[in-house]
Amino acid sequence: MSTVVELQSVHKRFGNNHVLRGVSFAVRRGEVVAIIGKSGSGKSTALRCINRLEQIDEGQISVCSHAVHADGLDLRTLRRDVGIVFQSYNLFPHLTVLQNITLGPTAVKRMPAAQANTLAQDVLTRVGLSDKAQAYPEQLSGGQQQRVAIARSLAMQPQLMLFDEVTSALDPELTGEVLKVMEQMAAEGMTMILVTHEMGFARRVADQVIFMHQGQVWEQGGPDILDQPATAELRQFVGTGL
Amino acid sequence: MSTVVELQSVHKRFGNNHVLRGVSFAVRRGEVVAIIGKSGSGKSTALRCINRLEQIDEGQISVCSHAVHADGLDLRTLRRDVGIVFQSYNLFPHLTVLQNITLGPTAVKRMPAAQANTLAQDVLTRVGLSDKAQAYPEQLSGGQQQRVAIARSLAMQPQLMLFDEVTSALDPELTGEVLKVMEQMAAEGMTMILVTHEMGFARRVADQVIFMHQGQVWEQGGPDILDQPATAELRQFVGTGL
Amino acid sequence: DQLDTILAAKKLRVAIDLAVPPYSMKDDKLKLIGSDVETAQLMARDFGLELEVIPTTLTNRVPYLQTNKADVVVSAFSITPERAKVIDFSVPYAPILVVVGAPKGMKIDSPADLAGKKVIATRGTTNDQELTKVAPPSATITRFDDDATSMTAMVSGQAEVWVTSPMLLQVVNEKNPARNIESKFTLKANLLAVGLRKGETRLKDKIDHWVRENLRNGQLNAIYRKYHHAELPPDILAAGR
Amino acid sequence: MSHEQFLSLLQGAWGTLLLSTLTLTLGAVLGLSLALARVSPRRAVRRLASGWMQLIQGTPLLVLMGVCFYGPALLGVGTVEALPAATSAMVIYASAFLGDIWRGCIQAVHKSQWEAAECIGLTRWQRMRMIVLPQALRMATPPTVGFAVQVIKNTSVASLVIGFAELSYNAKVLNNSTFQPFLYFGGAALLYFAMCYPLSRWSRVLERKLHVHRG
Amino acid sequence: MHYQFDFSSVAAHWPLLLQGAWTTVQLSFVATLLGFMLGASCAVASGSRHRWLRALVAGYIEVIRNTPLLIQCYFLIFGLSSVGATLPIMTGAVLALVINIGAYTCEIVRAGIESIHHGQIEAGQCLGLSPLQVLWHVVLQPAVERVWPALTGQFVLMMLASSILSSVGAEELLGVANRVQSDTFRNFEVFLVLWVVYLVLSWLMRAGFWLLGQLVFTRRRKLGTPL
Ligand SMILES: Nc1ncnc2c1ncn2[C@@H]1O[C@H](COP(=O)(O)OP(=O)(O)OP(=O)(O)O)[C@@H](O)[C@H]1O
Ligand SMILES: Nc1ncnc2c1ncn2[C@@H]1O[C@H](COP(=O)(O)OP(=O)(O)OP(=O)(O)O)[C@@H](O)[C@H]1O
Ligand SMILES: [Mg+2]
Ligand SMILES: [Mg+2]
Repeated sequence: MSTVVELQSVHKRFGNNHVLRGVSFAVRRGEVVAIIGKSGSGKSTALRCINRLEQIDEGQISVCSHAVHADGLDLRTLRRDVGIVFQSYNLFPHLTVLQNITLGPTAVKRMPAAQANTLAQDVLTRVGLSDKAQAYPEQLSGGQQQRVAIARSLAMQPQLMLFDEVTSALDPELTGEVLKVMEQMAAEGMTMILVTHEMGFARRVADQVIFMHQGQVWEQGGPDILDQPATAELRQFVGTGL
Repeated sequence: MSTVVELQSVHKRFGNNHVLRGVSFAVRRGEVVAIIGKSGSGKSTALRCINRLEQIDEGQISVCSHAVHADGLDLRTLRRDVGIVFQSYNLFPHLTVLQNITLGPTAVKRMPAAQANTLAQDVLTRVGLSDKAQAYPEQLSGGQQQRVAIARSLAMQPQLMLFDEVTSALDPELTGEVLKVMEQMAAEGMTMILVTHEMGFARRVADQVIFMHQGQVWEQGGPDILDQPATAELRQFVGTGL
Repeated sequence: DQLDTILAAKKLRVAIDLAVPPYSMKDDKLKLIGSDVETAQLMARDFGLELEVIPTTLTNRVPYLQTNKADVVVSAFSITPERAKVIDFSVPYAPILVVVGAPKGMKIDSPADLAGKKVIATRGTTNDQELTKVAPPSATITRFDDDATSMTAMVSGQAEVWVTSPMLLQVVNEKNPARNIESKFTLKANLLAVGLRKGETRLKDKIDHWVRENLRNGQLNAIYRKYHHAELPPDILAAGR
Repeated sequence: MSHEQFLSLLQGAWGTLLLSTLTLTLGAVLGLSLALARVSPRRAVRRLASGWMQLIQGTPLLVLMGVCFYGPALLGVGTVEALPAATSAMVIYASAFLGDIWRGCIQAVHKSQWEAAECIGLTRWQRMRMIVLPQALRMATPPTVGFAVQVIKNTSVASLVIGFAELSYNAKVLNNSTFQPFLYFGGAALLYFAMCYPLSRWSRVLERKLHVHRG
Repeated sequence: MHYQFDFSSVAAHWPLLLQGAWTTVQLSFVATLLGFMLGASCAVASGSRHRWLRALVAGYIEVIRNTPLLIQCYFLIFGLSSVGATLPIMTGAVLALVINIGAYTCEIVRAGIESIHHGQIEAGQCLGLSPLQVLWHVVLQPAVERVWPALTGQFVLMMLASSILSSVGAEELLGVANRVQSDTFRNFEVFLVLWVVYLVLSWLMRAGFWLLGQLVFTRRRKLGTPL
């Protein structure tokens, strides 16, 4: 399997706050990677650096053979290849579900409207929301909104999907809905990096678990590291849940 | 033990939305009752009816021998006996922690300022925040704000405390702080009704668990109903968590 | 009765627009001067009253009388039949000419020649009314709230024809000699009078008497000569006899 | 511009300031009452207040000036001087707008704050006074200061109808006697700017502070 | 004193008043259209990376917001013609209104833009939208929808304030009314008529803005909730 994402000793500072302190890891095609760690350990920042929502200070990142932090990078082609879903959904509130999903294909890929609509219906069906195409985001529950956000990313047919705590704003039942969609995507072979607090889910779907601590990859390995942590920090982190 | 709260086939509609469909239960002095259920099942509404933040359409509620929904009710004496804490804290942002707490005793009970301050220090100590009296809410973490909200209710020396998902805006670590305070209150004999998603906590402190579903009390009993659900709905609800 | 009120108050309230040169204006030291101002001063002095100048605007002269904000109006107030329906006028004390001014090269001898021209006038004055009556439809009339703005429009070249008094045409030439404005023809000769509320016959009689007296003794003529560099015409003086 | 003429402009500016100050203080009192009436529990009071505000907001200030200046005499109540007439027109105008601004701020205080205050047993008036108004006030400062700028500029309308001697009026009188519009109106513009700009600036600084507060 | 109201002579002038009202409507319409475009462009420019552009917009806004409209008209109409660029009065009047309302629109639209959560912009970027596409689809449309009520209020104020333009020669509603006053000396009657006409105009304008809003903002029409 080829490498889709590679971070090499990435450093990132916000002013004096040294948030990423030499982060390196690699993700192969079709792999599902779960990033876990305490609040403030730099998980989101790492994710955001991967599709260049943040600039890095040192190190290198390559994604689908784009040198992400090179000067000449064409940001738009990078973003066609990388989809990202946020905790707060970030759906466009003034557009219907359908318009949210077709916006990318029509405006970026210049897809004809009819084709984009078919595509949108297709991804909506995949996330189990084919009947909500004409609804507006505020008419949907949190779980449904999150699934639309996933559908919106999927419609761009990315090679890599990033998920940043996509379920932490949801109650257990809605969380279940969203996790099911993600599990199915994983089964279909999508390459995924997910920041998550759902240890159970990480155990079940992740091929690789990365535990971040103080801006570093502190421990890394198969999901079994959650059950046999090598470091005291991971042991404590896994222990805090109820 | 005497009955502190009693609901008798309470109905509540928001327009066409029939939210409570004949809810009845009773709470005795010193008891801790946990209400659980899916989003939208009417948990918050039930709680809000108990201290008359909402009017009911049918049925009866009595709290500490007040007929809550009688016309002649003196709302202010009811509210002296009932404290409520919300998910979103709802501290007054323009007042210090101390002022937030003394406002009720001085303005409602006409307590002299010095006495109110002593009382405030006292309740702040109980929630473990005696050093934060002069801080403003925005200077505190979520868990600290939630504990101040509890202290604010305690300072009114209520006979009954209502908690509406007081920990769901908090991360696991902060949740722990708040639950500890609530556990201690339960141990001291406070009558409490709590809407919660924390099954572990419900198991540990609740004397009675009420499972609401579609505006009705669907199942009710000791905490053991969580482990041996009698209905399919509760089984499914308990099963969705990871 | 207005006269009794005035005498009791020992004060004559005269409404004047403070900026209609040369009838009323402020000098460099901000002293109020002008032919109407001196007329009002003379009248108050002769009546043995203190003069209180009530500043007004041209469009507000009639309402000021109607709502009793002033006792009389002495402010370039021409007698017209329309006005005479709602207020009373004294005997006229001075004339005012409405002339059409335009650059030297332009051929304008009659209202018909205004066709297709940009003509301006000050809104609410008799100039405006006369112009509106006679102007051919193809003339574009632009109206401004006061003479100063009309003047600015003339000086800055916004318009080429101005219907106004001869004095103001001179001022345009002083400001901008290149425009070379001259008076083309007289549209109307109006009579200026003191305006007062309808039905105050005793006050009107007293003022009429005062105007006749001062036309006869030459005081009003002196004031007119000082500001307009001309003598009062015979028809006005005839009223004094 | 002679010394006296410059002084006359300054005097006009003083008139403008005087009228603005009167307008804002009296308008604030009336505006607050209107704002409170707009959130009253009584439907009739709310309707009345909102009808009144819409009426005023749909009327040019010029017309209000006319009504206040001539109205009393027409009704046979007696004449009013220029300053009281101008002040009352400006106060009516300002109170409608301030009332609207403040109603918005009162309603922007989150409903949960009302509820929390209700739950500790405060009376309606205590809730308004101790919880809602202090928070609304903080939000209201920037738009209120911003509106003060409008008031200062709009006092110029007072001279158009009433002949109240404020800055534009004095500039116009000077110009009408001397015919040097750019000199006098330019001077007036500078004076207006000198009065308004600090307020605009201040309002903006306040606004920024508020956003920082909200996080 | 008791004044006898008599509207007959004012009524006789109704074609003139109607024509004045029509001029006011036209003035306001053109100024609204152009002023909105100018204001929105300035709002976008004020978020530009170029320092000089931001400074230019800031200067424009401060000068316009802190001086009276009348003086602005004066300088624009007579100032320009003094240096030889003579505009027709009505063109100058419209231009003055546009420049004036543009500054206020800019402030309002900018507030709308600032109210758009940064996450929205990031989401647009992450879809691969170009900066212009993000601006149009993700920022401007919801921003304008959100500040639509404020814009409505501001444009109605502008329509009312356009009465000032009669002083610089525009023959709009107030100017015509002043002429009717000096023809009939029925000042109070004219004032009352004027009041009613302005009320009707501002009501019509609000209705127009509401309708346009319903037409353009589909979400609002369907859900009826503010964004
Ligand atoms: N835009 C920013 N400007 C300044 N500091 C930032 C910014 N974004 C993040 N930080 C800081 O970087 C650190 C790491 O933040 P990050 O969001 O990556 O943590 P996280 O692991 O995702 O935490 P959480 O679980 O709370 O989301 C924190 O200390 C945070 O305060
Ligand atoms: N003020 C209101 N107006 C109209 N409908 C309301 C109102 N408050 C609640 N509802 C409706 O009543 C139903 C029950 O709401 P409630 O908040 O009691 O549920 P809940 O069990 O507390 O859910 P959650 O776990 O999401 O807080 C929901 O369908 C909700 O939409
Ligand atoms: Mg994060
Ligand atoms: Mg709830």
